Amino acid sequence: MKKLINDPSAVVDESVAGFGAAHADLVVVSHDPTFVRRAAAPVPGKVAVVSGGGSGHEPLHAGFVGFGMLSAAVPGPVFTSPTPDPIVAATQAVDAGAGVLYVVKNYTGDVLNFETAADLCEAEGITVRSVLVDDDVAVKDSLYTAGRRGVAGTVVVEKTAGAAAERGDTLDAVAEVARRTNAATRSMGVALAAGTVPHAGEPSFTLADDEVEIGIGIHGEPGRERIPLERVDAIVDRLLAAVTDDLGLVSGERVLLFVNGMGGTPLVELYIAYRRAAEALEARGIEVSRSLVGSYVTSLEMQGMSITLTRLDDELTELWDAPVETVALRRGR
Amino acid sequence: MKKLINDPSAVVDESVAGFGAAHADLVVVSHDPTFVRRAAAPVPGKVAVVSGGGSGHEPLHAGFVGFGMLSAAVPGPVFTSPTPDPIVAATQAVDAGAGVLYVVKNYTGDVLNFETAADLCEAEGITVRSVLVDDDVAVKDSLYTAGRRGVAGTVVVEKTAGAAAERGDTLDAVAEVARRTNAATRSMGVALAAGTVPHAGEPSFTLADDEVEIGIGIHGEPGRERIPLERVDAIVDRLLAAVTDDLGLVSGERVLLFVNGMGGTPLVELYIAYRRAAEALEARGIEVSRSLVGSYVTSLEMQGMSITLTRLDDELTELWDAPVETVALRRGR
Amino acid sequence: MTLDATWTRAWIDRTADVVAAEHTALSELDRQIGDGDHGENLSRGFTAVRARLADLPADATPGAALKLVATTLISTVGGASGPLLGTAYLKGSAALGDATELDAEALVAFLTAARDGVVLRGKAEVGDKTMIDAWTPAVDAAAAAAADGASPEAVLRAAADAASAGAAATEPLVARKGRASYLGERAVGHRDPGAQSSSLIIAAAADAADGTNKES
Amino acid sequence: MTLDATWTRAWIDRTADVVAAEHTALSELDRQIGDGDHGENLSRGFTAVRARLADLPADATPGAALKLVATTLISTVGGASGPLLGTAYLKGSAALGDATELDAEALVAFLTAARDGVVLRGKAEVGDKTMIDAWTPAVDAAAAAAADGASPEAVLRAAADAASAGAAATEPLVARKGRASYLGERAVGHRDPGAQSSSLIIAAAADAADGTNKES
Ligand SMILES: Nc1ncnc2c1ncn2[C@@H]1O[C@H](COP(=O)(O)OP(=O)(O)O)[C@@H](O)[C@H]1O
Ligand SMILES: Nc1ncnc2c1ncn2[C@@H]1O[C@H](COP(=O)(O)OP(=O)(O)O)[C@@H](O)[C@H]1O
Ligand SMILES: [Mg+2]
Ligand SMILES: [Mg+2]
Ligand SMILES: [Mg+2]
Ligand SMILES: [Mg+2]
Repeated sequence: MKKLINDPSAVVDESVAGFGAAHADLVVVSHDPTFVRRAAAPVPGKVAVVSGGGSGHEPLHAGFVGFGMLSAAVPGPVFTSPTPDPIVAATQAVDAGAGVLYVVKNYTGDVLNFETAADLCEAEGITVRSVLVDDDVAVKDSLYTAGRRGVAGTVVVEKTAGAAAERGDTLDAVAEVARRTNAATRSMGVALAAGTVPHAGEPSFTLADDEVEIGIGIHGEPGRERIPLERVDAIVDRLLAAVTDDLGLVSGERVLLFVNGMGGTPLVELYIAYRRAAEALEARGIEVSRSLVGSYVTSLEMQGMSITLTRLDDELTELWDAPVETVALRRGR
Repeated sequence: MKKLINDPSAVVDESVAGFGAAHADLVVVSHDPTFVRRAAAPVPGKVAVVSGGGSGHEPLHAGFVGFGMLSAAVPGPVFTSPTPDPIVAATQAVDAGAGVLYVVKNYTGDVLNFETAADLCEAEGITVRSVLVDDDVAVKDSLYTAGRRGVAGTVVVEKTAGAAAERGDTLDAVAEVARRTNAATRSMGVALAAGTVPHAGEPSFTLADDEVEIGIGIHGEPGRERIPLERVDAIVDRLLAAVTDDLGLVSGERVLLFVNGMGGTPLVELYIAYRRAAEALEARGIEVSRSLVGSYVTSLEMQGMSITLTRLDDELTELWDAPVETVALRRGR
Repeated sequence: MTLDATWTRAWIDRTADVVAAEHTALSELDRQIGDGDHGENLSRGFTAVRARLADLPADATPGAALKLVATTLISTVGGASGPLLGTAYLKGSAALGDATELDAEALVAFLTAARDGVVLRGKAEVGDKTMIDAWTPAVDAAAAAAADGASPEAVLRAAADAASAGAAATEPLVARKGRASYLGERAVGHRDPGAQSSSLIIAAAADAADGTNKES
Repeated sequence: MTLDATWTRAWIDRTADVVAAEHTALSELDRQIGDGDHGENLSRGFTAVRARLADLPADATPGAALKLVATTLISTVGGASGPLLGTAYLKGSAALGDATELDAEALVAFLTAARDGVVLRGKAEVGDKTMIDAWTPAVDAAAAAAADGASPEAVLRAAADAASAGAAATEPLVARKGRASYLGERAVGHRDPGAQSSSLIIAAAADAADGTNKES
């Protein structure tokens, strides 16, 4: 394992400390327990939006803390949900009395730890609502499973929910925006090579030189199937078919097209994928009215990408376009 | 070789096409010859700033086209300077009569091709000045070599020169800002693993599992020396020593600290490096007054990073802080 | 015959030892069908448990010691196993009340409450390929042994054997909860890491009882 | 005896062939001490040359054909070798003027002007480990042969042999220009890719002369 780290067990602490030092204009990092909050928080009268989860997905979540998006982010150990304590501390730090929305990726660990934190906060008189993100169509959603995972679509949910909170929506209204965004969002990913969890020391899975893993998650979990390496256009077509089918997109609709890199894939490749995806959607009469291309929800240095579509209406478009001032996403300020 | 591409020889064209489609609000892509210009160009009365070079360093240069930075970017084939034709076409497309500054990374190919383009443009009555970026201290600067290379510091030069152009400076003044920024900027990099040029099909060099290459360039060129893998703090100390010595930084000075990822290294690692660099600088009485952390000048999917310092004065700070609205760097708009 | 606070501490200590010893093996199981951190998660938790246990008054009851395990796991493990195992210890310790001596019935009450706590939080059933596949056979075997008038040591040994068999029996299953559920048929042939660690925890209880009694 | 437009086209054709054949080997040389694209760069250029040459009028002079090579290389190759080789052909073709038949002196004038063009742009000297290390020995050998009254074919063969020896002689050198200069001592032991490709280009001229005369 070759990484630019010191001690595998200090990776998250040192990285978060560096993040705080580099971006002191936008965020404040608290240690023990560790969380990242907006420099200007709590914001009087406004709902706070808090998210978090295992580390290793940077810039998610801390990179989205700031005006118009998250009030706080709670990073756990690499690929492991944070415990309730830092979630509670973050909640207390950003609650302005208008209530707090938790945006939680749908993994058993995240769900349980945020649930416990919510119980503890409610016991202290802070009103908390939770919205689960479960955009990954690679996973069968059924009553008999843990349900779909939350992956790259989390960024879209955090953006629209944060914008709703910023415009002064009530807690229930912000939660509704988050739920509506999640319901309008689907993703699917592919990996060419797995990343290596620092304390594990070897890649989460290994693929042959001519193999790719379709339907990959963001924790090095194996995907849906292994297939021979194809031209990226063919891979994009596969991912897109799964996503558009699940969303039931029809001609005349508008979407946000988000091509997300997994951490080890260069931009030059992501734009090649974007090109095909945009062409294919437009050939089906679906208007790509907003775009995002980059490595926003990563899996350490995994090589691969995911494609996310969000069905846009006027309100979601407005919330997506609203000013945002975070480390990883910034516009209008 | 595993990449998300179609045909190795179509990588740049398809990627630039995707870039143009994804960011039509900010840029316009011209094909045949290929270049990327600001959607709003030429800007009446203002100097235009044009840069370019081999592809594979994304988001450099096209990601920095927009308000307050580049007027146009000219991408060549992967790691190969563009020919004069697209440089001339880009120059013609953005010149508003106030002249055009070329920001050229100091490689023989880039220098010669931009030089030829400048001659052709001057022959058509467009005033062109060129500034070379040569921030890489890994390379000995001497009369008997091609001189130091231009690497990550290019972003800083493009930012300050673009801001100077945006505030209405004359061509000579913009060129002087660029020269001054370059003179105040030094970088050095390290690689853990090389990237693979699409048409080459195998990595540019290979390192053992316990080796790193110090003083790496951004084209898969071998570096200054190979050493056993160390803790990142030790690696940062090496790079920083070379950079601060060359800059002759003394206690009480202010710097921009820029930790740049090479494409395949995750943010979580870059922030660990940033933390050490900031601590070490502050321990020497050098104030880190501005920061940039991310993969801005890459070498395909190379794993590694570079550290860049720019000595800041009030004017360079103001130009660094000035509003910018590009795909990869955006603030204040 | 009963088990006391000394046994409780011995159990917790042995658990910390076995988690440390099996750290890599547990993570490897999790790498096959999950995200490869289960051993790391538990060893982070039990390292903290051991540190905090040192500060516990010498006269603390078994319930108090096990409650400390619960809160420590909840606040240090994270992931799925943190809240689930934490709740197991929390509900189990509550079932023990202030008792200083635990008889066979108390142990059955502990195991039952612990298992119910996991089900309450995680909603898994037997056969879902989770830690429940270790806990539920353990509860059933312990209850049967206690009904037969077995000693506390024998109750724990019965629980441990059943948990171990239960963990092994997860191998042919498709998972319906946790990360392994994403894999569908591809989880078949792999043992569930949480069932394995739970069976190790219950075995440590039985081993501690044997050890305690041998020493005393 | 002289060489004409047929020879010129044969030379360009052979050059395109040899660049295609040596594509990988040239890039491999460049991968050792540069950025691994030299073969790709030249083959992009000469593929374009071949396509454009097809459109050139049959009665074009040698100078016109070689000027087309120059402008095509400049506008398609990029990198360091594009402007340098392009300038070589540009200056060389200018030295030929409107001549339709090239004698030994014309060939020496071509080679000299080509070499001077490269020096003008790239400022390299012999021993800097660049393509100049092929061009300059070629110019010197050609001039010497012409002074001895050699035929055009013999002049080109002398140039080719000297260029080839010059390319080989770059191996022990430290580079002082181009990307290889970044490597310092680490460039020692590797042949300069541009010197190698220039020697192949000059060899193609000699081979074309032999071929043309055998056919006629
Ligand atoms: N809903 C659930 N009910 C019971 N046990 C569960 C449930 N979900 C997961 N588990 C257990 O948790 C174990 C995984 O724990 P761990 O790897 O520490 O957490 P994570 O899955 O968050 O990485 C699984 O092997 C399984 O036994
Ligand atoms: N200043 C120079 N003068 C003469 N030849 C040069 C000079 N710089 C580089 N070269 C030649 O160019 C060759 C490299 O060409 P190429 O790989 O196509 O371009 P790049 O270096 O831009 O990738 C070198 O091997 C060398 O022979
Ligand atoms: Mg986990
Ligand atoms: Mg090159
Ligand atoms: Mg796990
Ligand atoms: Mg080259």
